[in-house]
Amino acid sequence: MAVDRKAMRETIARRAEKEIQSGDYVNLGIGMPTMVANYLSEDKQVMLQSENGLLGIGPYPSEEELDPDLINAGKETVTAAKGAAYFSSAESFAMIRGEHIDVAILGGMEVAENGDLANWMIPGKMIKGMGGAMDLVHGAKKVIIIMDHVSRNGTPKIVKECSLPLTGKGVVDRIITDRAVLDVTDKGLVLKEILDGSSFEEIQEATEPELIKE
Amino acid sequence: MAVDRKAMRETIARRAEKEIQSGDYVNLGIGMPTMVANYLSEDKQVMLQSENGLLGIGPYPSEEELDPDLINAGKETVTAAKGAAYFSSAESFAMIRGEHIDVAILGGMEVAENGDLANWMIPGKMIKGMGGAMDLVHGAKKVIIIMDHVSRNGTPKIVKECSLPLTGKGVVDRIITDRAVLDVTDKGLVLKEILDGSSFEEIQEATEPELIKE
Amino acid sequence: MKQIFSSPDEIIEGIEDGATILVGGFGLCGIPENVIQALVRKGTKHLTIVSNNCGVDDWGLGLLLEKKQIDKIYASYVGENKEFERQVINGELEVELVPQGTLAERLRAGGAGIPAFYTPAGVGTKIAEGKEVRKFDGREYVLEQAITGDVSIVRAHTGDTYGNLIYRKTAQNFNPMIAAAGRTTIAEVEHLVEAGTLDPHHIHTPGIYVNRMIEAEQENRVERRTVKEA
Amino acid sequence: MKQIFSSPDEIIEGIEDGATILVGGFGLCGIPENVIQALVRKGTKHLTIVSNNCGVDDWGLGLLLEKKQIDKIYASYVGENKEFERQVINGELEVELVPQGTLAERLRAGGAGIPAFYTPAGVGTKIAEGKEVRKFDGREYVLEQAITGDVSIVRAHTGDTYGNLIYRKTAQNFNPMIAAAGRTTIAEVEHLVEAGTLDPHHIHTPGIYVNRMIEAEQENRVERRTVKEA
Repeated sequence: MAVDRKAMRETIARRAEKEIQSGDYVNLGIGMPTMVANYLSEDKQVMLQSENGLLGIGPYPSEEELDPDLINAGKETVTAAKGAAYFSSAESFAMIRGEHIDVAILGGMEVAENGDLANWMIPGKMIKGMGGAMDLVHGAKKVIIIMDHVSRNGTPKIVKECSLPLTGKGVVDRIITDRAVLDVTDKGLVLKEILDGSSFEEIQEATEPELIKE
Repeated sequence: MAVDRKAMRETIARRAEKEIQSGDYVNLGIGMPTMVANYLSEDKQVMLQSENGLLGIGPYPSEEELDPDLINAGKETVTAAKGAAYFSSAESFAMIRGEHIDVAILGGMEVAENGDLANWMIPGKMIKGMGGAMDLVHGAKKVIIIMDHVSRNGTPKIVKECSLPLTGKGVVDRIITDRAVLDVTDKGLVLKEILDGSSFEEIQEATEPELIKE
Repeated sequence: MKQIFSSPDEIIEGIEDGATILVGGFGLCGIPENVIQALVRKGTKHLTIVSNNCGVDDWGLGLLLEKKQIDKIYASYVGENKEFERQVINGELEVELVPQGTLAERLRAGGAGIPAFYTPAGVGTKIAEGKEVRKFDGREYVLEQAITGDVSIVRAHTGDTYGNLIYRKTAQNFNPMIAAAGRTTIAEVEHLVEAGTLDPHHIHTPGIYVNRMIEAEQENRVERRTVKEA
Repeated sequence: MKQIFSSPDEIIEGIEDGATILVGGFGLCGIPENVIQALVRKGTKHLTIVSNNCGVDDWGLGLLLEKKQIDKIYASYVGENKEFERQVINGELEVELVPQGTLAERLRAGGAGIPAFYTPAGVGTKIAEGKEVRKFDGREYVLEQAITGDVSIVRAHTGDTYGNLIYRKTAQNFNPMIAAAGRTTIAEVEHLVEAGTLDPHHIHTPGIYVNRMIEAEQENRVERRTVKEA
């Protein structure tokens, strides 16, 4: 059975959108997290931050609006939303590090049951750099990781201990996958929601650490 | 003989003005140092910095120009010069601490032969605070202290060791008094100029540490 | 949208006795005068105040002093105020003097999630006593820690309904750092406008730092009136 | 008045082989493209470059890479560039990856006379290896040091003859911190105007940080052209 990856990503993005409250300041990571913006309810007043120096990311521009001086942290051309502000990258990370961002939604390679996150390098593969991820995971009030529940070869990405180099230690609050929503707590990983109709046991099967029933 | 204090201050301010080159960024302390601006040659292009957050202090305002939102570090109403910029006090002291100010001209209570400066408190008297002085003495590329050569009761203010609490250790480059110009060097205090027609010996008499002839 | 208040007495709701309050302004320039007066009216006590100065005897933070609402103050210069002197001498008021650049940077650090930094200011003086001094590249620096507050009160010239602030001339001073360093930030603005009307290039304090806003008329007192000779 | 140049080849005079150069921009946005090209033409070698990214294969700092003029680079993300990868694998290029916020803050510290500061970013990761880790209020932070350079090269939208700079939209990015962190700062501006014509409230980089200026037309390439579906 071919997995419909596009549908999986949409499931994750739609579920992640629910983490955002009206009035929140939100940073969406590069890649799948950027998609969450497409599903943002119009009832919510949300300001998206871009770590290069913009508070208030708007939609992608039309051909006429396209401006090389206006990009997001993924280097995509964007527009500025109503009430936006431009500033330097130092101010941008002051904002992040100073815990002014309510929610950061980032991608993940591995998350450990204690909240450790690995999402920036695979030894042996070319290092591209961590960008702003190491700052974001310590700065945002709530750090949500969205990723596939298991890797392409079926091994768990939610693990007892990360095997990949860490982005941050004990930084993840919540994990949203195509199959489930899990919270990192002092007692361990709590399975909050099942998104694909599986049983608790089936989710446990695909997850390395022992899960706690909500 | 009554000392003409006004003339003394003018002598000092006029001599201090010569320390400023065209193109310099200059911070003038509160009190007598502020007077130096009155003697600035029009041939020099100089930007005066005010540590509350202004680069480019202009002259005092007319009655019509007077603006409560535009003051200098001494809290006097001022104007902004051509090409001025406003910024926060954090930016202002980044500019100072980061050694971007060419010359700071400050008042002094005592200067020691090693360049120690005391100019902010007298034990037993009410403490008013150091304001920006402790930042300025470490930040400016050249720190010039202007003061009377001796105290009102005739004791030297240029001393072997400061008796008053320090503003900064080894921070003074040059001292300009009503009587002389002295440089702090690795070898000791060098008498560079005599301003009042005294002999070397007469200046030495009024100065605690041993002076070196230029 | 931010919480917009019309009464300074309501905007200070929740500020408890014993709170640490960071207050913008330099001398009497750019101070949130209406919110300060609301605190005076309410009589909130045992305050710790962080502000570059402490007003004058009959204006600004001097009004809080007069009613003995302040237990401790962090400032760089407090020489404008007779009541201040009296309370310090009588041991009614504790004062911690901080070099002005260090105060600005400690507040910036507080808002920016930097717990501590090194600075040359104060090395070899009373200010460095009891603090770590460390050499970098052969030069000595003192370790200074961030300052944060329960509440920040700032004053801006223009604010929009998303909390974006623009300061006017040197009334900017400590306000931007203080806006970022408080857990709750109250902005008193001279002009409140709709979000979307300000140029995003001109904003000094992005709205993310601001929680509550009030539009209020300013008396804008001048501390040292100096004019050129006619 | 600042030194105003008309030729990018002349404005880079004095930049020696082995220099440390700080370069503004984020991706290809807000990069001083004409001054970079002058360095390529001159062939200055053994450079240490500090910049958030390293251009793409045929533009920006990628042009310096192509001619093997860079020995070492400090950056937060370098994934856009095949030649970069090749040189790192062959040991021709040394790279030090710095978290983006830490890079921005280390550069700010460099310009602001702060030799070092503590940050949470990187604690418990490779980035903190060999660095001091210290607790403040029960939380761990890593000590990071300031970055300064022999030369800074920035790009602004408008500059005046006193060196005041205004950036446009997100082309601001790392430029203000880099302008302050170099011993000599070169500003490439799209529009040069007379001093006195800019509003003092709108200036992002006060002229004190700038030494040399040039007005130059920008190609302004787009790295990731994304438009909404019609």
